[in-house]
Amino acid sequence: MLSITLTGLKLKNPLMLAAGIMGTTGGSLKRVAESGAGAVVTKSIGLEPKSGHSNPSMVEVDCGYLNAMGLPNPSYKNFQEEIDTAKEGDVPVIASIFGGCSLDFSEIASALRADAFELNVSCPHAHGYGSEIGTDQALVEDITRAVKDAVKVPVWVKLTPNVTDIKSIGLAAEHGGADAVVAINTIRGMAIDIESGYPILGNKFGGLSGRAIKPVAIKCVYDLYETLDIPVIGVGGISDWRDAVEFIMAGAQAVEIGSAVGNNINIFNDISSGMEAFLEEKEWTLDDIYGVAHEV
Amino acid sequence: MLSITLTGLKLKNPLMLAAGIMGTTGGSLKRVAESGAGAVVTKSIGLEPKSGHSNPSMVEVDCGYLNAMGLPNPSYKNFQEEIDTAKEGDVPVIASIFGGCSLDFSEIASALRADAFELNVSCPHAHGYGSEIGTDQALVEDITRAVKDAVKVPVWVKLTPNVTDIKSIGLAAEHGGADAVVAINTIRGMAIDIESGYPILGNKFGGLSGRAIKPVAIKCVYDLYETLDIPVIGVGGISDWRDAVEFIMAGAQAVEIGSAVGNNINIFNDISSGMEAFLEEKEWTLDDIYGVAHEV
Amino acid sequence: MKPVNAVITKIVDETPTIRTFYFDTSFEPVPGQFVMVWIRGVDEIPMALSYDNAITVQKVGHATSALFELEEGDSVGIRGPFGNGFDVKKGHIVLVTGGLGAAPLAPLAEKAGASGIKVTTLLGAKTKDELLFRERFEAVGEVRVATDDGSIGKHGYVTQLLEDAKNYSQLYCCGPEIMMKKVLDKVVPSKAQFSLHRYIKCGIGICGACCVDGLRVCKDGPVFSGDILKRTEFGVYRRNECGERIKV
Amino acid sequence: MKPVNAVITKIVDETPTIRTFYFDTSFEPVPGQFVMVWIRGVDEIPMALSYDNAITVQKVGHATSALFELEEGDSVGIRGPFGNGFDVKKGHIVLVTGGLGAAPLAPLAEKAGASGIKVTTLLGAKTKDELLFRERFEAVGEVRVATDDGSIGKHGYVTQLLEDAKNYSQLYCCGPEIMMKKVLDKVVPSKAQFSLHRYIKCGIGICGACCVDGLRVCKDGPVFSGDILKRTEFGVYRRNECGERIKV
Ligand SMILES: Cc1cc2nc3c(=O)[nH]c(=O)nc-3n(C[C@H](O)[C@H](O)[C@H](O)COP(=O)(O)OP(=O)(O)OC[C@H]3O[C@@H](n4cnc5c(N)ncnc54)[C@H](O)[C@@H]3O)c2cc1C
Ligand SMILES: Cc1cc2nc3c(=O)[nH]c(=O)nc-3n(C[C@H](O)[C@H](O)[C@H](O)COP(=O)(O)OP(=O)(O)OC[C@H]3O[C@@H](n4cnc5c(N)ncnc54)[C@H](O)[C@@H]3O)c2cc1C
Ligand SMILES: Cc1cc2nc3c(=O)[nH]c(=O)nc-3n(C[C@H](O)[C@H](O)[C@H](O)COP(=O)(O)O)c2cc1C
Ligand SMILES: Cc1cc2nc3c(=O)[nH]c(=O)nc-3n(C[C@H](O)[C@H](O)[C@H](O)COP(=O)(O)O)c2cc1C
Ligand code: FES
Ligand code: FES
Repeated sequence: MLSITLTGLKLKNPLMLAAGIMGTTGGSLKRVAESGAGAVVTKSIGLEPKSGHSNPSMVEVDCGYLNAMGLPNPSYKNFQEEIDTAKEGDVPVIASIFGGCSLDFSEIASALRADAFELNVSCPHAHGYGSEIGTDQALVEDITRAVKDAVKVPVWVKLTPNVTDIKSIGLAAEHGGADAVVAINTIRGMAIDIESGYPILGNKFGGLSGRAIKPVAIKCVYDLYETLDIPVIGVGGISDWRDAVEFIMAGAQAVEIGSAVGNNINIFNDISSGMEAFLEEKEWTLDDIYGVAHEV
Repeated sequence: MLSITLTGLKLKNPLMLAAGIMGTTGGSLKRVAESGAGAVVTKSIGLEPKSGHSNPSMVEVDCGYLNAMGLPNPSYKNFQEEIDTAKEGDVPVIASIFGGCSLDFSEIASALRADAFELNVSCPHAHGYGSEIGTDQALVEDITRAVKDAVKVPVWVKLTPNVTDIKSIGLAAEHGGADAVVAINTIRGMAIDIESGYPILGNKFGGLSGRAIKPVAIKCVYDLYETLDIPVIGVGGISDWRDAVEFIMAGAQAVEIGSAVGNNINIFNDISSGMEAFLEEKEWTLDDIYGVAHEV
Repeated sequence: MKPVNAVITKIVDETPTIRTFYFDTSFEPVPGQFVMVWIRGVDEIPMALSYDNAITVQKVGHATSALFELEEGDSVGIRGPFGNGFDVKKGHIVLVTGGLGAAPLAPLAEKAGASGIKVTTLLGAKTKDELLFRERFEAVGEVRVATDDGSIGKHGYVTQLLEDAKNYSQLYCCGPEIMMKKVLDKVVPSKAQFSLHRYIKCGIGICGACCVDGLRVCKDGPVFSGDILKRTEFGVYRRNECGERIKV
Repeated sequence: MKPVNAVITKIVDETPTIRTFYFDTSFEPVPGQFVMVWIRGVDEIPMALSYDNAITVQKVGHATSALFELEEGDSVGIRGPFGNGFDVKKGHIVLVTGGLGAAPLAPLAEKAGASGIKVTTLLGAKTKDELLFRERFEAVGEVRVATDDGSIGKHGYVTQLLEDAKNYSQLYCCGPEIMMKKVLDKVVPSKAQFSLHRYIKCGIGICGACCVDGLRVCKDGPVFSGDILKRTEFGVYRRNECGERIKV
């Protein structure tokens, strides 16, 4: 009862692994697929191998996490075998990719076989990448179009909330031909060790994820749903089935789950069964609740 | 040992009541002053009496609150007596004011006697006010200059985090002659009631405050400290002395406390004594920790 | 806390203008605590808990009217319980109610009665039909009645029934502010508790909309001791939604 | 959890290249758990807890060198303890250590010894001077030694001491991956536990940097049963900081 078709991909449920979470190795993606996810998104993959920022690269804060991984990845040149292993999990594998310009993006996308691409134009702590380009409408449109031209599979664009107006960036993606947008990536944040005065993260600042950011993500999804014709995929702070339902009501056709996987790798199964029980009790379908917050 | 001079105002400690918290009546401001605050900021006051958005206007979420009060206020024409009562609390009283343009702001500021003004160009849920103007550099500079011309006391500008680049807005305030900036106001957010699909707030969306937003506020303060010559006042998610220390280390000369006052009106005394004990143990002064995260 | 979904299980007409709505959820309140009742799409309003799982509502405006249109099986969102509630004292207590004021006082009467405290109730209403919860008060002690129109009991205000105030260990009062102010003027302030009404926005002690001078009705109250109220604007003025002062 | 400020109370030279740093904080670990040690301004690195309140460190690169420059009274930031730790089995257990591998195994030996379990230790190192925690293991049972250079004990690898593997109820192993792989090939996999090293970034099971196929060393491990490892890339390849495969 939870199956959906998302930008042409058939998913047994609308719950996907978010980019950057256990997503660097085929084995870990496969494990998550086998733990009940409807689809899995890989770590964002770039042109060259990258070791990321120095540690500490992640720290728990009140109700969430700050991370500044710095996009560590083995480069697309070493990544097809990981995707192929991930495919053994028998769910769609979406390749998240990043670059500094549209040429980077299309080079990477043309070289990888995946069920869809998610363009990371939203990582808040990688200099020259991520949200440094995802705040610029023209660049986002340009990059989206370049990847659309390069591949035949669906292209999703992942947006940053660190902008004055996320709707305009969503529209740029839509104009560029995106099949869906994904919202949100992490929110710029920082924590300082009061014993020493040091910023805790090796990169000094990073991105906030986890339960703290859910209300912000819900608002972004709600606004994008009102503005765009293409589907919105929600992500940010989902930790139980209620959160997933809330996102779908806000207008997300599907959701991605990140931080909460750390403490519960079985979260996809848990959320599926929770959602099913809820829908059954209410005698609702997934379609009944999709975007319902806009209709009441 | 906690006393400071902030834009010329003498404060017995750097802990102030944030705008909009128990700030509509002179009696409540006086009570907070008597509970140990170094200064109190009033509710944001506008041209005409305003009843605000309909209820629910505030709801608790994971690690914080969403509110969409809608700037209820009795208008500046009815507010001088409240300020005068607040002054009986024997600490500086800062009038927070809002309007739709620089004329509104200067009309209100000229009519009120207060120890300083805080310009609210950052409320995320009042149409035509707040962050709808606070995202525009030219308007912010213009409004700041108008108020500076109208009054002789210090003028602070309160910034919204809902922008691509808070530093540029901070600079606009500085160019307009601001004596300090205050960061941050609440972050746009939303919550949906999954039992019914209704957005919970009467206004549908609102602003996120409380512990959830602290890492975002710390990052804004850190960035503004690096960019501006005028002092930065930190606000967002402070709930104990450790949080206050973290803000000061990030570069806040003083802090404001909002949401956490609800469950502990004695928080100003609690934080003062916590900070004093900490500084004593470390053999540090307030000045030693001010902005130290930039130096390590 | 987010609103809990409370399904209406029973609706009872108490008087021609007052109804009790029972829910499938018990809020385990201290008598005198209140909840914020969200009639979705309309408004959220404060209501005393008249039972562990019920509110008793008078139709006065748009939100209460919308509530009156709900039926069994419908639901509302409820946040709470909020506030402090009454502080129950031993001995012989007296309850002074005016109109809806009986709603928070009836559970207090029952709790006090159950723990062997002697309870006398002075029950006031506009007219006979509008007397609220008379049987609940009678079940635990003596009840004296006053109506504005004299249709039953004393003709006049319930405050006129209060002559022997000093004989009671504690007085509990809820009703229109003018009535409560009259009571306050008649008693030893420290021996009386009053449940106040103010415009409530957040309900959780943050926004300050409900302040009586520095006191937050939603958090420090709604019940205050008379000696605290003596030093405030109580009975003199209240605030409207904008925070403007309005003469009581 | 944010890093806890841990003040160094004592520094002990264990071998010419290995030092133990004692802190003012006890982390109450299960033997085999690790912490993330933040040398401020330098790096944050994983370290097994060799005592409730101590880590034992070999100087190998920039972070460990920075750690070696710290003195008593200096402090580091510590997150943890993380991971699962060893599962202590009854009977007669054998510990197989190579070099630093003794760090997580010494507390296991002490815990097992204290609860009456028979403990035999096969202790390996490059050379005599680098043997770690010999006395701690000797205090609870028999110790057999091997050194690469033959300066003491058997001349050769510690794996060569392991001939009677099936006589033990459980085997616990920590050391270089090649050594552990050799041990795994010699034993009944389900009767052996291995503590793995992988590049650790988050330490809390989210980023996936430490994965051995689908298994997270930081969260599902660092200790894994041999039968689980049999089905993985363990001993074949590991990942560098970028996630590239590197032959072990
Ligand atoms: C602590 C407390 C307990 C209460 N308990 C009860 C009770 O048990 N039974 C009962 O019938 N009534 C109770 N009330 C009063 C009740 O909240 C109002 O009657 C109700 O809000 C009216 O809503 P309305 O939309 O129908 O009226 P409106 O048309 O909005 O206005 C009618 C009156 O209700 C007042 N009102 C409206 N909204 C609020 C609000 N958010 N907070 C306070 N007053 C408001 C207005 O100021 C006005 O005086 C209580 C009030 C408080 C503060
Ligand atoms: C679970 C676990 C427990 C460990 N326990 C101990 C212990 O008790 N005592 C001890 O001396 N060492 C231990 N190590 C190894 C220790 O973490 C490395 O020696 C240390 O990180 C080296 O840091 P460096 O900056 O000095 O070296 P570098 O110059 O950075 O590199 C030297 C080597 O250390 C590795 N390394 C660097 N950073 C990390 C990292 N974040 N995670 C894993 N490996 C890293 C590199 O891959 C390289 O092989 C443990 C490792 C793990 C995974
Ligand atoms: C450790 C970590 C690494 C991440 N790496 C990526 C990444 O490589 N690409 C990307 O688009 N998003 C990345 N994200 C963002 C997540 O995909 C997600 O948008 C965000 O964490 C919010 O979801 P959550 O609250 O469920 O974690 C990462 C998040 C975390 C916590
Ligand atoms: C109920 C409520 C009302 C507020 N009203 C105002 C306001 O009128 N003017 C303003 O500048 N900020 C207002 N704020 C924002 C706070 O001053 C503060 O910037 C924000 O809540 C973050 O601080 P906190 O996390 O400590 O609450 C309000 C916040 C809350 C929760
Ligand atoms: S209603 Fe907000 S403080 Fe009482
Ligand atoms: S280091 Fe991040 S999952 Fe293990």
